[in-house]
Amino acid sequence: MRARIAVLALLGALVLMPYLWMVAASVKPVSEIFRASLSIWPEQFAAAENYGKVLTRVPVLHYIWNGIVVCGGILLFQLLFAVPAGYALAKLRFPGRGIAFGAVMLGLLVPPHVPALPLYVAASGLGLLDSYTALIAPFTISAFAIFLFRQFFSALPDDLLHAARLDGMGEWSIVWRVVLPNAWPAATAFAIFSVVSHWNDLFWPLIVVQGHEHATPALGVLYFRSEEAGDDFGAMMAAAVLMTLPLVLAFLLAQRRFVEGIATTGLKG
Amino acid sequence: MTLPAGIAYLLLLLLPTLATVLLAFTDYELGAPALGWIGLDNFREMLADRGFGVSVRNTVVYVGLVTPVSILGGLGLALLVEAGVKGRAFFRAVFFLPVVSLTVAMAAAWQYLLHPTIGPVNAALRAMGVGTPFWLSSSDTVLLSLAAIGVWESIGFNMVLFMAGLTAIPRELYAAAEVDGARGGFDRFRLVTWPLLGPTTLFVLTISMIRSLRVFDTVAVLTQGGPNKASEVLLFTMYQQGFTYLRLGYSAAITLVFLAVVLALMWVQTRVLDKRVHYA
Amino acid sequence: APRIGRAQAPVSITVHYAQPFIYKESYDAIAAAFAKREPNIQVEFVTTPNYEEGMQLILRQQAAGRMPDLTYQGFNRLRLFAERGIAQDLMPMLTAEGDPAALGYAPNLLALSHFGGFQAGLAFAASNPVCFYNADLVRRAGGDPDRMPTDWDGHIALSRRIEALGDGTEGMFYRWMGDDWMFSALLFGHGGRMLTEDERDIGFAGREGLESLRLIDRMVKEGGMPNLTTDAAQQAFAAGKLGMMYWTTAVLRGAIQQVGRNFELRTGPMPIIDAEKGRLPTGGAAGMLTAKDPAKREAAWRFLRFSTSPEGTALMARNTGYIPMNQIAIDDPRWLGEFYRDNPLYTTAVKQVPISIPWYAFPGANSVRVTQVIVDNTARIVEQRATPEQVLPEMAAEVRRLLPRRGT
Amino acid sequence: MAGITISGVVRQFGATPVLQGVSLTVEPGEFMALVGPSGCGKTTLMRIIAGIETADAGEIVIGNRTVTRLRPAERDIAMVFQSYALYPHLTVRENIAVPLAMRRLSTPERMPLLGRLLPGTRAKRAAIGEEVVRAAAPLGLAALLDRRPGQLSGGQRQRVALARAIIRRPAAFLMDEPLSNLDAALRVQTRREIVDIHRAAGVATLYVTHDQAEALTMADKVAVMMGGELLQVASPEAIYADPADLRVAGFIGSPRINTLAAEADAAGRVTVAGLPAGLRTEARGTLTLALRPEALRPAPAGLPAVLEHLEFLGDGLLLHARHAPDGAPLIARLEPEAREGLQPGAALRLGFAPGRALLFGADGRRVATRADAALVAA
Amino acid sequence: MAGITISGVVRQFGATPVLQGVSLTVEPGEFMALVGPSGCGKTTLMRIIAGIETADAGEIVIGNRTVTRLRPAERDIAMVFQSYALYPHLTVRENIAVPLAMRRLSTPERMPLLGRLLPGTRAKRAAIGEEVVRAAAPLGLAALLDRRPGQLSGGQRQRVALARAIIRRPAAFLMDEPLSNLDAALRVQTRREIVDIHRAAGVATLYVTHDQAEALTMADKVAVMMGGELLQVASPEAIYADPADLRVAGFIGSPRINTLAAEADAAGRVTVAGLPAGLRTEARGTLTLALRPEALRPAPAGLPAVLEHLEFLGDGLLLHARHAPDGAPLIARLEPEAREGLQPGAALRLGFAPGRALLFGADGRRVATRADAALVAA
Ligand SMILES: Nc1ncnc2c1ncn2[C@@H]1O[C@H](COP(=O)(O)OP(=O)(O)OP(=O)(O)O)[C@@H](O)[C@H]1O
Ligand SMILES: Nc1ncnc2c1ncn2[C@@H]1O[C@H](COP(=O)(O)OP(=O)(O)OP(=O)(O)O)[C@@H](O)[C@H]1O
Ligand SMILES: [Mg+2]
Ligand SMILES: [Mg+2]
Repeated sequence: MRARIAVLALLGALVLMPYLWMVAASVKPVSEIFRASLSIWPEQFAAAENYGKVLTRVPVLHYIWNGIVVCGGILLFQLLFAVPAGYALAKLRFPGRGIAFGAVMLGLLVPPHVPALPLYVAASGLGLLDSYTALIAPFTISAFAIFLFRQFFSALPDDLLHAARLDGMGEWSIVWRVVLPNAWPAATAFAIFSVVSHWNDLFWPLIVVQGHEHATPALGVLYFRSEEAGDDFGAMMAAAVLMTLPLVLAFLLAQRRFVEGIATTGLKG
Repeated sequence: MTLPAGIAYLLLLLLPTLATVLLAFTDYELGAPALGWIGLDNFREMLADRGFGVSVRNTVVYVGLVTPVSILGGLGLALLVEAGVKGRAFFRAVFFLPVVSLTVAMAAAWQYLLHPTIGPVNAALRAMGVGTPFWLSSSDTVLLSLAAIGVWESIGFNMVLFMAGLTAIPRELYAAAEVDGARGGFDRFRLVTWPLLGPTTLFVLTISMIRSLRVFDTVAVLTQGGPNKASEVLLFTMYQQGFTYLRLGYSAAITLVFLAVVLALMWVQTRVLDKRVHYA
Repeated sequence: APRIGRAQAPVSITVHYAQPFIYKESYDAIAAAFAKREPNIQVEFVTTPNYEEGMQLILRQQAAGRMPDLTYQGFNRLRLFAERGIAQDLMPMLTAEGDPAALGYAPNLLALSHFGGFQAGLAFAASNPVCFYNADLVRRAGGDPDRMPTDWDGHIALSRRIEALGDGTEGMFYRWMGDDWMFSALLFGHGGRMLTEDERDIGFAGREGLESLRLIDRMVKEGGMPNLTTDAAQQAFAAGKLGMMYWTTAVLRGAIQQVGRNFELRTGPMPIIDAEKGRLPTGGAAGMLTAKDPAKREAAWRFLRFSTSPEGTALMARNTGYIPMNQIAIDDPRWLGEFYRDNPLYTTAVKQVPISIPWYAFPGANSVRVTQVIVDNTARIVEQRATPEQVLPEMAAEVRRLLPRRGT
Repeated sequence: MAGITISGVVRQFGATPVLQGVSLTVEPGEFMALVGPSGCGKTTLMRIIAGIETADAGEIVIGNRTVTRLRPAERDIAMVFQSYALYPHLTVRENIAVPLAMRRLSTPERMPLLGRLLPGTRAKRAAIGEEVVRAAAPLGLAALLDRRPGQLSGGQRQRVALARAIIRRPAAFLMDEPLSNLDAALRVQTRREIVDIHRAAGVATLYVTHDQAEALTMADKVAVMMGGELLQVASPEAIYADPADLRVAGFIGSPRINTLAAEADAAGRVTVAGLPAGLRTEARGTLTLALRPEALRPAPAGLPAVLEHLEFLGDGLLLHARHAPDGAPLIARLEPEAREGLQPGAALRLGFAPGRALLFGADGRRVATRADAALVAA
Repeated sequence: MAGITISGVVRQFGATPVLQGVSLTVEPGEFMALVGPSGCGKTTLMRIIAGIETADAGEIVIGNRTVTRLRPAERDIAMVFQSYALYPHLTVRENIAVPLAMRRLSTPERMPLLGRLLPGTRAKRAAIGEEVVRAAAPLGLAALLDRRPGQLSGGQRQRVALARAIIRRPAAFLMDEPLSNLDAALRVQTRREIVDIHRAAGVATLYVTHDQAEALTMADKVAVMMGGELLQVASPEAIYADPADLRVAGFIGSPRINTLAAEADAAGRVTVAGLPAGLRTEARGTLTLALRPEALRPAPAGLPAVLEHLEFLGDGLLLHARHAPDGAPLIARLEPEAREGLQPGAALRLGFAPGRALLFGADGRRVATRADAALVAA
């Protein structure tokens, strides 16, 4: 057991290196960030300057709020659409099931860049640019989510669903009352994934967002990036730390859910 | 049941994709006043395009590196973290951190870590008296470096998925395995964990392959496909053709080929493997 | 001061610019000053993180049928907008206000954004390549930071000496990747051209092109130039591990910050190749009018005019470090004299303005692809996988294929 | 009142036929026990009636609705699953309440938070809660209501599954070995519980069990299934005392019925190993004589046998012997007091009353008999 | 030869005590049945012996090794799980082979491909294969060897679990209701199978069952557990005929033993509802008189009762009545022929031999008796 901790600690340190650097850089003056010496601790503490720059130039809280609205909205709709679809693909026989599953696999492969232009034109045509709707709508359907839920739902015992049907549950009730509560770890895993990827997404927000009103956290980090003039590393890392923080907190919370899931669903009853 | 999902899928994914894919048979360019129907010319050009060939090769290499390492690594981490109670929550968070990272910020960190002269990786290598490669700027090592970053990014996510899969295994089976004489962790793993993780593994495999096939961010931020296309991968080529060179028609043609090939691959995979991992 | 009439009705315009991190302060300052003069014109800014996104934004918005009224784009992108009929000819509006030269729009400045046979934009901010050097390293290597060598032979020799200092110290880095800008600096330095005068064939396939590639080859072979990425080079420089770095003056502000007090940073002119015919390319941004509605078009034009007036361009230069793009602002010390006295590192680029010519933009649909071909082929030399003699014809052939076919 | 009628149900798993044209009628209010060897298709039949499994052919009628194509929820059936199928994430209380909540509360009323705010929900929920307690108490679950299934023993889980089924009054009950994991005392008590519920509600019930005592004491009728076919459907007494088929006779009754090779001569006189059995029949040739263990007892005359050992049963004694002529095993069930004087290894004779002997033809079908001359009377 | 000794085992789940200091010894070669009401802790005890669950206190010795801290694999036991715990991905054949493969093959030999190439693996595998067939055949699994557990019926799964346990000769067998899902015929047959294996191997066996016939016929000794405590450990005969505790008497025997409130006067004469019971005792005051159903029969004199109904059992008849003075239920087990002349609703008297009456004190412990004067002899 001691060996386990040692191995984990070693691997953990390796994995954390970029993070360590990021946090260290966020409290260093720019002139100290790139130095041949490998010191983590700054000689001159520039946290106030870097973080101050971020806080004054970028409405951080507003961006984070936008991030919460957008990621929350996306997640909600994704679950709303994907959980029943995943259930149907896993447990129901219906004509066209094979095709539907093929469609999901296809959707999984389509890079987000592909439908972007038509979506952009459509959003623009509907006058939805620079709105929460434009940020949320294109991601409400997630092939990944459907695929994930299908995969995890197939592991549920069929008799459980049969019992539910006999108890008078319709398929919708089964999905929300039986299937989802017993697939908590999978749902949590997905939620983490979804929130993380949309919190960090740059591609689509860059296309539809113009200005501060609806900007997402990742855009806040991008503010300090410049290919031509060289990035303002200190501020950029400070922004990255600030924007990543809510995610880390959210993960720590979700993790508790996750553990609970492990403890209560033995799925043997 | 699937109706709302179906409609959303149609409107938000399928139709726009089809619209884009139709462009594959045109010479459409972003901002160009008109577009012409050119049949299969784009595909012909692709066959002759050195960049496309290199890009396919690089993508295969990248996927071949990242997928197995991140799956085995993720599984290993999941087992290791879940093996004991002590530090479980802590390490779960640690290994998951890279997943929540922002590519732009992390790219900067990696640039520094892998810096040929002032970076700590090479400093360590130097201390060990080993050669110090130009990680991201040499065509020999650039794919390897990107793959390492790819593994770093996805290993935590695979770990979480495997953890979710582990929870679905009935504890009773471990008890049975112990009584049947499974002497150590490895026996238990072979007899119970691995086979019962089958569906999860298939899922993680599919997802990892797709995610690594779709590698884009790190390439775009760190190497721009260079040096001399040594790190050019399919999606980057597609993006570059479509958005940097504005040749949306050609870019769509690449997408189409990409989709066709990968779909065939996935189809075979699920056909063959799905049967073998679900024990009704 | 420019003559600016009063607009009758209040009008609001959308102005796009890229790189908010660099430009935000200057645009905000300009907008504030502008608002005093034109209280009826409301300016709203839209930004993109870089020029490439900026170009895409306009093209996408054009597809969707809604564009900003005014956009500031990278010089080398203007030709594309001109050829696609998105840019508008500004000359009529300019001449309507008087003699352009008298307003500070010198012919060489106007040339920077003259494409497709018309004035596609007005230059706003410009840069040219300079040599950044670490005076401490130069000194330690036995050189004199105040009297740097003026030609490449001298720089390469110095680089070698710096590298000999050991401890992972590198001598020089010529920033050849990203686009063809720095390659054209060598080519123009030899007096060469990218394409022939009539733009029907390659202009770099001859002696000047070969010498340019050989020079890069020598930097690697003799000068010990390492194979770094741009970012890595900049970081190594900031860390005091790189003697000389050749790049745009636009990064100067960032470099000063990154270097801090780590060592003494200096800038110097690019080494001279051909003292007579040698030229340097110009980078930077120009404002381009896209508004269709007459009232908005008029308002957008006024903002563009103000931003490129001596007052506006001086505000820009102060807040960014770019070269001001109004001859009056350059010549009249009233605007920037004090600033350059206090910030001598910024003057190098200004001194190079007389030999600066437009950044060449290739014609046709494949203009951006051509630049990538040049970068990729340069990489072969830097990685020492091919000789300049092998690379040049192949590069020429590849570029030729990408040029628009005759008659089309 | 609804009955269940199954006609011509066929089901194959791959190439294996499991049900080969099963037809069965459970009258309204009838309690039918379904017995048969392990793997004969009982669970499959149940699942087809419930609509969980589809039949390859055949029809199901419940009440006077043909439900063959209906979904399980529309068939109005309650079922106890052999594998319990409890909801792992719900407490015992919630598990039992599900069927009522699903039927009595409207969709908005079932919403987690919103539901509480609707007028009337609270009252309805309280009513359900009371019924849950009423259903759970007699099954000994009162103290376990707030546990999750994972924290219960096997028998406790089974009782929860039972409570969940009996809490409502469906058109038909299907119970698949609902008591197999209960101890004898609890089983008797629960058996009574089920019978009472059945009497009170008069709901047609199909009940799979391996416990013959269960089948015989609880059921109005017993259906014996083997190899995917129904062999006999009759009252418990008839199934036991008057089996129509040798396989039924062999399956019902514990210890197993004794069988001996017999012969009917041209006159129809039955002999066993050459000795007259005191029976006459219409059949001729090779036959099988079957005798329940309780029909045999040591007697001065009868089947010659060698005593092997005695087995104590608490309320009785089993005498294990071998038929001397052909070594066939013979078991007799005796009173505990009969033990004295019986020595393993000793030869003895086992007599029976001819009226209690059953005779089967070569095809296994029952053959009528009448007494000839008593071989030995008990 | 190894025995099992458990001393002072305590186990709580949260605040609920499940085992409260259980001590038990299974002698080498002994077959011990463990019975008790559902949820009393039998499975928990089994799991603690197997090492799957940990005890809060107490010690386990198998053979002469203290195994309290050893892993299950090191304890050398075989177990049949109440929930079967079959490997869903392995065929029946592979499931049964696991315990042998785990012990006989080295880790490299067990590798999927590599293993085949190692010398000797093939021979070892072939030997295991033969043993699997030998263990599976008598359980009726021969035709199912290549199925997966998901394609089996409940009883079939249980038999696979059993085959997996009995395929090797461990130091001890633990079986948790291994036959609960089998039909009567198969159960008798499998019971014999298990007893034979036990005789041949002489391995100490702890066997949980709810079937009293099983406990009484198979076991050398029966342990009765209730509320986390062992009440009595004794031979089947003693448990049945000579229970030390009223709870044991009530638990063992089906139908349940009849109990009547009794009184001992100052002279030690026992009366039931004022009538003398024909017994004397040392105890005084309130007592409980218990009578097995087979000890009661209609007689000219005896307990006054009212006949309620008759229940047909196949090999017997249950007479349900109520004790006239206090309405206590009385059950008598009669021969099937005794039916005639018994009418529900009629008054009758139920007599018993005083020697078969059991007397318990107010604390539930057994009280010695001697015959006084026969109330009524049967
Ligand atoms: N994980 C748990 N948490 C809380 N209580 C538990 C848990 N597991 C078992 N119990 C309780 O412990 C008691 C003993 O359980 P156990 O499974 O040993 O019973 P058993 O005697 O095997 O019963 P059965 O005959 O019904 O299988 C039961 O009352 C059960 O509810
Ligand atoms: N999915 C399946 N694939 C193939 N065969 C199956 C499948 N399910 C059940 N069977 C077979 O069908 C037969 C009938 O199964 P069923 O579960 O109905 O038996 P049962 O009578 O309920 O037995 P038990 O009393 O053991 O529960 C069995 O032989 C079983 O092996
Ligand atoms: Mg069954
Ligand atoms: Mg149990």
